[in-house]
Amino acid sequence: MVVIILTIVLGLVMISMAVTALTAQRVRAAVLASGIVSLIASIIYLLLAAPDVAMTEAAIGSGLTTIIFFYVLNKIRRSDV
Amino acid sequence: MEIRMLIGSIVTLIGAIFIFLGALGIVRMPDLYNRLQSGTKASTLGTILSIAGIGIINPAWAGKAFIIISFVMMTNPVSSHTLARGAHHLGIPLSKKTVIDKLKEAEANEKKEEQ
Amino acid sequence: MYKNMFIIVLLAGLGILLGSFLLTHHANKALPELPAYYADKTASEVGAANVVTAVIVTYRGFDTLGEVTILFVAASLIAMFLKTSKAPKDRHPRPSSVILSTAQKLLFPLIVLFGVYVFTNGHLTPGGGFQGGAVIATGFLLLLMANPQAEFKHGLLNFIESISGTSYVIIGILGAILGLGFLDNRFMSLGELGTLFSAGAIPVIYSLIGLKVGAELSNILHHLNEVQNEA
Amino acid sequence: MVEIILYIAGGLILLGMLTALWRFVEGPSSADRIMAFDAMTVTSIALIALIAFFNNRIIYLDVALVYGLLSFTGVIVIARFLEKGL
Repeated sequence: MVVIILTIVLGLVMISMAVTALTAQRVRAAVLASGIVSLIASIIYLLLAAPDVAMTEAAIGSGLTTIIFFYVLNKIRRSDV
Repeated sequence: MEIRMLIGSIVTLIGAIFIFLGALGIVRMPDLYNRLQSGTKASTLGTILSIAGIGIINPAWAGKAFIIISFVMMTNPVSSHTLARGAHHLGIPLSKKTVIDKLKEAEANEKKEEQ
Repeated sequence: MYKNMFIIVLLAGLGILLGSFLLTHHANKALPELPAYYADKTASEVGAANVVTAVIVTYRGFDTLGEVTILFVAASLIAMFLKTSKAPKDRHPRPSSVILSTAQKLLFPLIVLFGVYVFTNGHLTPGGGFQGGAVIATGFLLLLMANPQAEFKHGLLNFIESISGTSYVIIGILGAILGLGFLDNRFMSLGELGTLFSAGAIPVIYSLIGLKVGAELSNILHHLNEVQNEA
Repeated sequence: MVEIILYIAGGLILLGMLTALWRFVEGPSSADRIMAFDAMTVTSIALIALIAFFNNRIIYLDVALVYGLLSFTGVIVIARFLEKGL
């Protein structure tokens, strides 16, 4: 029961963050929102008893992807970044 | 046995309360630098206490819990320091009640010495 | 108008389909045939305590070879595209603070050590080559943060990458010659289940993958760092 | 008794994450959003430790270890991006 409630709350947060990432005005906010989607996805993977996938999501989705996005944003430096 | 588990769970509860208060500070504080203060200090202490409580409940996990605690203690202050410095350089205003700004003075001094 | 109606009808149909599926769905506790085989036979056949690792490295080893190849192609393409652009060399990024450079000196060995732990213990704990490689690359990223004009030894990184990639394929062929098939891990002794030196060639393969992925990602980060312009 | 206390702790931690999320949505500047992201990551370490306790699996703590060691590099990169030091 507790697991179901936790999963529903985290899933709602995840969906709202995904919508934020799609509709955000600035690119930085969108990238950060997708980072939060990754963070919560890794917690949900852990709740579903898949620690290997959770670790991959933590190391690559939440860490390296956000970092590489910001490197590229620094390279372009448009006005709406 | 029972006493040890009770102590561990109470330590975890205190940590959770610290985390919640830190999150409340993130919402309530007036400007970015105060928010960073509560968001980093209280969250770090809360996480440390929570994991220490888990380690007390389960003594076989104490080693790994200690490693996590030391990592969090080493990494989290560095990131918040860098963020505060970057925000100051970006020119995010301080709250009106702030009376002293040492970083601004130091940067002004450096500029004067260069000239 | 018709388009919106179409979308609403489509969504309603999808909702009814999924809802009927959810209402009539009963969780099946028994494992299907293939996962049951993996869960029963992994410990005796492959000798790895972590079933996921056994599936990734041994049962579906060819798939992992393909993933490594994809990463290699991506790294090569990034290097090719970023090398051709003549980036201004005299950029002046803001120097980092004393706290950050001190923390980098303290934390860089720890992060690399943790990455090595992740990929050498891949057959016992969650984790493995890709995760360990990403952790090591994050350590190199910290080095670049503390000193944006740091220079890696490209030759050394390329050497590590190519040597580990080649040895990975050689170990796979050794498995085909000495064992039962390509990437078979049983030509080395299986050892005792749950210890570090067990599961045949799995720790060796995962270490090679970890070194290769770490070197590739570090190379990508360094190339990205080189072409940053001054804002 | 112990489990009830830990359930309350988990609820408080989840509430803390949601409160930090409010600052992420509201945040006037990017630095506020990054700070909320950092606070959520650190909070999730405690949540992962609680999940590991309730499932009684020590190997789940490895994921918390990855977050503890790696979450700060993302924040450092974004901070250096803000101060134009990348």
